Amino acid sequence: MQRMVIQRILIGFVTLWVVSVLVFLMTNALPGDVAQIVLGQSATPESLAAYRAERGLDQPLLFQYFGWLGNMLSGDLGISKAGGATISSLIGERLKNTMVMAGIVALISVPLSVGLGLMAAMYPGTWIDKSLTFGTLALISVPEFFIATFMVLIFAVQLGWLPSVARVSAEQSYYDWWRSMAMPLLVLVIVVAAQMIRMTRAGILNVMNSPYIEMAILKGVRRKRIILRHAFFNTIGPIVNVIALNLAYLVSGVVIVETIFAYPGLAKLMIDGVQTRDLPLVQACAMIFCATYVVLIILADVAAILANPRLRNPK
Amino acid sequence: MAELFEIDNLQIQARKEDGTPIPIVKGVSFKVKAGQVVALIGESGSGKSTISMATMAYCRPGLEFPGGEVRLHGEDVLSMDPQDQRELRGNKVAYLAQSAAATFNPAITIGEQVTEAAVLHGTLTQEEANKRAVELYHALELPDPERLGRRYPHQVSGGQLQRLMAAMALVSRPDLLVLDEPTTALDVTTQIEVLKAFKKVIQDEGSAAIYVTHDLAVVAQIADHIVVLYSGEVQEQGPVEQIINNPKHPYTKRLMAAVKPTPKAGMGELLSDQHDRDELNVEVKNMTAGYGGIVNGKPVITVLRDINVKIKNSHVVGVIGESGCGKSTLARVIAGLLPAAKGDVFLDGKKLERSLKNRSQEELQKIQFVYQMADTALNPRQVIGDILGRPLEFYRGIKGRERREEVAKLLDLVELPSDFESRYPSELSGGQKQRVNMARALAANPEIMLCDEVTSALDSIVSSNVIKLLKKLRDKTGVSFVFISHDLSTVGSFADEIVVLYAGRVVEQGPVDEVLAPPYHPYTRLLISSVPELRVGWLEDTMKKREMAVGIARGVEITDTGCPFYNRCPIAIDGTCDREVAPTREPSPDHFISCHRTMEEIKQIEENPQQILHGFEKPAPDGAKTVAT
Amino acid sequence: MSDVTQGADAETDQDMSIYDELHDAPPKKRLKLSWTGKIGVVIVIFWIVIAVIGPWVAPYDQAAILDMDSYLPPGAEIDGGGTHWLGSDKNERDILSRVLWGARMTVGISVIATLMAYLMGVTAGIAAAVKRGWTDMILSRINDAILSLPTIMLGLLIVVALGSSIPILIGTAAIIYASSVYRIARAYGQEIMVMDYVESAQARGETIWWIIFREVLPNAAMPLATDFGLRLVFVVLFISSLSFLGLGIQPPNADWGSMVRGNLEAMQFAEGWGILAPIWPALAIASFTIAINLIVDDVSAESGGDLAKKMIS
Amino acid sequence: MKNPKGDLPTIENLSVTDQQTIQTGLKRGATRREVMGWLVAAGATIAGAGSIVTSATKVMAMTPKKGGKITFASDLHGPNDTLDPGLNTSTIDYSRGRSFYNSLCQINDDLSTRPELAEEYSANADNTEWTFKLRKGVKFHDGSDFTADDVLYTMSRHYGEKSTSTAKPLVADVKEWKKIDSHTVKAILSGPNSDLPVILGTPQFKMIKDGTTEFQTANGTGPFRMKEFKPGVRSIGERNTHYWREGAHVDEIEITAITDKVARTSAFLSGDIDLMQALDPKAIRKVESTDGVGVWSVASGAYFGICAMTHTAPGNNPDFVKALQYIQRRKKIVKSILKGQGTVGNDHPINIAYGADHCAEMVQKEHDLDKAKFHLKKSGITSAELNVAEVAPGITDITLLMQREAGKIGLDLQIKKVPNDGYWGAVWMKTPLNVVTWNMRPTANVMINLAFAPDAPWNDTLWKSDKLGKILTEVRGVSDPAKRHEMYCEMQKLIAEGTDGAPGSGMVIPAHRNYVDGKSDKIEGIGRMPLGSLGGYEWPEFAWRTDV
Repeated sequence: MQRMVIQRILIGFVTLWVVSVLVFLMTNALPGDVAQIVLGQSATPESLAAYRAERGLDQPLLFQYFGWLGNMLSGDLGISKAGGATISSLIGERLKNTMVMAGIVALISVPLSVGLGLMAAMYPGTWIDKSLTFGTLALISVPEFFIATFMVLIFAVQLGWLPSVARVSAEQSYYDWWRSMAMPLLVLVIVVAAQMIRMTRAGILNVMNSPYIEMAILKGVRRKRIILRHAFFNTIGPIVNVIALNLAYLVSGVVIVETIFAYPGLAKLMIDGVQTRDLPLVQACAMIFCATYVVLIILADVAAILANPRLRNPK
Repeated sequence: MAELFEIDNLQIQARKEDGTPIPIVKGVSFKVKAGQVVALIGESGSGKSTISMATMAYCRPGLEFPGGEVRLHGEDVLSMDPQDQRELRGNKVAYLAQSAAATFNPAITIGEQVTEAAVLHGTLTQEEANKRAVELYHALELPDPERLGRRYPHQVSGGQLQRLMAAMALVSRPDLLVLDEPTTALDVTTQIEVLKAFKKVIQDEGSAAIYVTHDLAVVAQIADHIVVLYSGEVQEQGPVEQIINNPKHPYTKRLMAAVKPTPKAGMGELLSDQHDRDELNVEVKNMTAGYGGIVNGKPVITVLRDINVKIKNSHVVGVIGESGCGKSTLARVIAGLLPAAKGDVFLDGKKLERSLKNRSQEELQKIQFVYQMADTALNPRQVIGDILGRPLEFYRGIKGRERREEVAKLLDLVELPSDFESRYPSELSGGQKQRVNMARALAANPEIMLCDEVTSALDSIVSSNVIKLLKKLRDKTGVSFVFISHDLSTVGSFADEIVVLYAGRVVEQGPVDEVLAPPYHPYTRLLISSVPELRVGWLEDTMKKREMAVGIARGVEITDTGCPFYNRCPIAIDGTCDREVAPTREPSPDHFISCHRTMEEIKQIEENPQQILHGFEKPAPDGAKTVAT
Repeated sequence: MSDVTQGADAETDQDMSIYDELHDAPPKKRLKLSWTGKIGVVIVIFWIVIAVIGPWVAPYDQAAILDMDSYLPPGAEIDGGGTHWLGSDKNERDILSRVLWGARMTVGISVIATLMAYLMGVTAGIAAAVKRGWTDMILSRINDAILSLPTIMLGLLIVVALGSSIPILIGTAAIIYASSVYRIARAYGQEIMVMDYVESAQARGETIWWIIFREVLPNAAMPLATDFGLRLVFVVLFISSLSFLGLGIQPPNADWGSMVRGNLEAMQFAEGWGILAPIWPALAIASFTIAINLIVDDVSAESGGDLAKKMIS
Repeated sequence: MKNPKGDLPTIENLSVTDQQTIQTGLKRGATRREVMGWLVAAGATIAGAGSIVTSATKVMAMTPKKGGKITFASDLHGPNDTLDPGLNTSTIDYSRGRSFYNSLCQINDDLSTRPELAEEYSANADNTEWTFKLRKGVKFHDGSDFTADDVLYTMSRHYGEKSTSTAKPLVADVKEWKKIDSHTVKAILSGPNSDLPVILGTPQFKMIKDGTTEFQTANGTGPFRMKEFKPGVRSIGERNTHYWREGAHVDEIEITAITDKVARTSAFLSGDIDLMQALDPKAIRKVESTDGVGVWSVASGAYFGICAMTHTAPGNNPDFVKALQYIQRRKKIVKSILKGQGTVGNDHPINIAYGADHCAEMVQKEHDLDKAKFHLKKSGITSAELNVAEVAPGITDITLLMQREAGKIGLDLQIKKVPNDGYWGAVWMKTPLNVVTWNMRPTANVMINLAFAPDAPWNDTLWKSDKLGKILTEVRGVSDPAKRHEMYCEMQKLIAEGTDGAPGSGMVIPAHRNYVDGKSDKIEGIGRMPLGSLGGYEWPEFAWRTDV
């Protein structure tokens, strides 16, 4: 098992490297460069040249890349080509924000969706199951910016219960903080849970046609126990994997929610980075996303191993 | 008073797409008295398993009970409300499924699964249940009963799981025990061990039982009353002696005919002498093979050690041994599916490349492999026509109409109607699939066919048919066969030579009549006496034999030094057998036995078995006790 | 059956011939749709038909700017005569017409993109499973890299780099989703590769292509088809989220995603039932994707599939 | 220039009706320019009109209250937000800069200037030398005094190779900045420029401390001290208690951005923010019908343009350009795309917002498909591709409308929508047909100089008209209003139509847009300076809350 985990970690590093190359190549393929984007319409050839010199953009690409790689390895994320602020300072707080949001959403949605998924599996065909299946289906079937905006218009503009933007700051009171976070959290929980509920249900129902389930029935075990004890334990692997992927999404993919609720998170920063052609910034974000993904997947694998006696304690 | 259990005109049916019913069980009735073991016997598809589940008012999805009653203590369980039915299952009526490996939940400890039913139904507290489980482990002669409960299913052997199933069924002292083909999937030696255990506990517990199987010989050992089923109808039923000794119904006779005879010299009809062309077809020279890459000349996991086998043209070589002894591996090495680590394979005197990637197409064509499981060997997405047509096209470039004709010929050769050409494997029965499986090999018109356990997954009747077919093919085509099986009598019935493998080594090999006649290698002896005979009380008798006692009690241990059979051998010489590799003796030409005992010694022992030394006294190999010889 | 007259029990053989080997195989199962599944099929077919004939049944051109006021409520009269059955959008265009035209864009693009994703993903995945070793290693790492990055980021990078045009969008979506297809295809490939019939094909000396296309693929087809449906849904949503960043289908072409995005403001600005402007395309998307899912649910229920286990991504 | 003082008519001595028109006009958000337009039309002099309006505004003004916090949301921000005035390019930085820094001169709503850090400034006779007397006792946030050195340092950053300043060309004609004494600075110009003070009022010329190179914090003289600054997130300023004049009214000012239009509007409607930049014209109805919030609309010279590059096909064909000009449904654009928040354009940049320099007598081009067809036929062009990015709200809609009209005259105009980011670098001034938007510039001269002068780096269409260049430099020296007006008129004609022989600039300018922003009713004191959002980003110092 250790061997397996270590192997995964090594593979993870390879993946990280591939990502860095990939992102580097892509960002360089983008039209226009930092200077042009930042100076925008009012850029003059001179000012562009000066800007590039100032930010070291006039050096050859490979040079830039390896420079970046070197710093990266020595833990230095470098300087934003756009703003000139250190990237760590740009990322620092946003990383925290992102993690906080992802964390809370996970804490709510994971138990919720696994619970509901199990419930749906427990009473298949009943109205609970039907409504859950259809509800989740409906939710994953509309663009999330639609859901988000819709809720803003209802809860913020029409009813005025909640603030429409998540402007969080240190001096806020807990109450205010929760109020301003309420809506983005809600939207994300909905979006993420829908997926996980479906997967949990599917996973459970898949093992339901295996002989040991029939055996349990023939032993007179209650359906509830069959699901929770016999089926669930054999489904943990895939379910955990789904959860991991959804968490990865929460860290890296929530740009729409962050934009709509003006929540200062990583995903939006990354998009800004791309739009300002801020190579080091994009690279840094990409690395973080990739790392999160890798770590989560490894955790998922470990969890799957632990849940599976065959792997946990071989003969 | 009412019978303990009674099935009265039970009917079970499935439905077609359009809803028209397909009857599966057509009005079956029989009784089970307290403490009685009733056997349901019939081939697969006869509805016996379906009936066995009906005893718990359960039927697989898609089936339904249109009529009839299933009465326990005079009360119809079919009409009970689900709640009560649930209370019944695993409590009053307990079920043992065919494949324990599949029916044990891999994620839950054995202990919990065994005790679950009793605890859930509130018949026992967890503690009591655990105690009782341990008692049962003892009764079932399971190793290390105290700690067994804490282990997981994958950590114990197949035979043990099968017995654990019994424990699981018995833990809540059911009134009725339902055993669904509990020994079919097992090796002969394991089968006996399990049978013995079952019989014992059933007697001790005094609970009634329904024993479902297709093998009369097994039934004879355990049942009091037999119900013969064919396609959902009772053909004949009666006390075991009556059915065994004078079967009335032709179908019962047929079942009798399918029972395997005790392997003995001259059992098979040797056709080799008819077309005796003695040139070698395939030869395997001191070959060693295994898995997990090769480390300094030998594989990480060595499965076969310097094997030598000669296969003459249009001869049949039977390879037998318990599962895990490497008999399949041998075939795979010949076929090139598994490159040997050492040694070589010769085809018509020409040395073959070890890996099939490097073998010429014509070499591939000459050696054909027939897989054990027709289900996995036939591509479910191809119709029979294509499955058989492809080799024709690939090797012999036969296309179009000609191809269809060839396919028809092949189907005819394996006694299948030619309209099967357009069917998918899933639409065929097990036996039919196996025939197609062989037809595909024939399509290549090979020189040699390697048949890996082709009958072991089949019913006695079906498999006896398949054997007949094989004999016929051998005569018609003159193809040579390597026939791999764990069942000595099947092999004995039509092999020319026999190779007995044990733990990856050849312990005995030679012409069939030599091998099946004294002097035996102790292991061959064990195999021979493990084949159930169709007579009541056989089980008890064999178990009295001491070599059985030892042979059954212990399992295979793969050893690097000494004779691998040492730990199960009743006549082993401590200090010698466990240390030195056994010498190969040649009692008669081409007949080899590798044993430390001289042929004379073995002959003596055969004459009066009581001379067998330390049958039981013999401790586990470690505490070696020197014995005068 | 047997007409052999030799063998130990010849005579029994003859009079037994009435007792044929019983057919123990389960009755062949055909895919049977539940009523929800049937509804799904109907809706999907409907949209596909619209995708083909949309432009001809649409009352107006997708780009036709018909009058002076945006976000007219459903049923509003057009100055030049005629009616906005679903109201008008921000550019005073007829929403009904644009939804009908949009079907071609949305359905068409997502279907083509998904097909391409499958072409790439399946070939690579199966190849990796069959070839193993370095091929597998390299393909898998690149694949991991793509998977580990948020789809929206990749989409942004590619589309911005190459400019947003329909072919580019299709290509982008295809590449991104090929990576998840690859995972599944590879998983199934590995599973099927160990099957005896594949081995026997290898033993026969078949080429790798025969093994991929004749032995492995047909068996992975059913579960992959199921996944295809879901993938299609993801692609639709992906493209609409690209249009959130203004990189989706470009005007005047109508596509449901960008229609939702473009008219989102109506829920805020518009008066009366004009606020429904973004709802119509949203409904179109939902109906299409839900319909597909309904079918998928049935199919995967049928193929019993360990699909869910592999369909992680 | 200093405001001409003297005995002038004020609002009191106007007819009641006029008063009402003016005042309601002002309330409705008409600009001084519009109102002055009417007055000028009514025969008043520019100066006179100016003072009338000023007095009118005074009448309406209320006395500010102190305290409270204002939250402002712009439409764009990102990691490239900066506190370096010299690098300011995005509008959020202009507002930020205005709250932390000061300029030498401050631009009035009528584009005249008043003293800020320079308490007095004057030019020599031919406008070739400007002298600035700096205010004494002004302190930077770090406590140090504001002196001539700071001015020289600040200005030095707009010169030379290394300068990344985008405002460089604006002050290119200043040869030298001379320190006379600790509080006097002189600018020596290469040619006459009467507009220097106005230019110095623009955001890039905010005064920073001598020697500042790090801009992680803002050390200015402005009404607010920087409390927090997170690029792409927000900045918070607290009132500078030692400000050199009356200073900020609110205690705290938060400047952030909500990039998503709908989200920003929602936040504004639900009162989460007090001021919002860039209100979508479509939202006006909604905003006006919502209690507590209002529209703040300032007419300006900012314009949308479709650029047909003159050095290549199809733009090098004057008839093609004319065709494009004639298919513009200018009134519809203003009415239904801008929802009335704009003015029709006449294919040149100088609209009424530039006051006297606007050529009112020039004929207004109308939507005329026959003429368009004629010119298109003449040009022989049947299809073209127009690159569009939503660089200003509504521009895509305008091009879509244009596409429809083009269809009617048999021109197949494909619209290629490209992303905003990278547009200025990759598309603008590169592809044959593209779009542009210009904010209003402080003077007509600067505007034309930036975008149309033959040597202008940002000449949208690479149009070279030496004639225009000549007039442009000449006019700087001219002080006679009539002559000056005539010269500007000629330039405007050149740009729009060209003269016989010499083609026009290739620009199609269908409309000028107002700055339309959102303002909570609780906020007062927002100016009307037309150079940018919310009164040319001047609001931070003057806005105040009514509810404290």
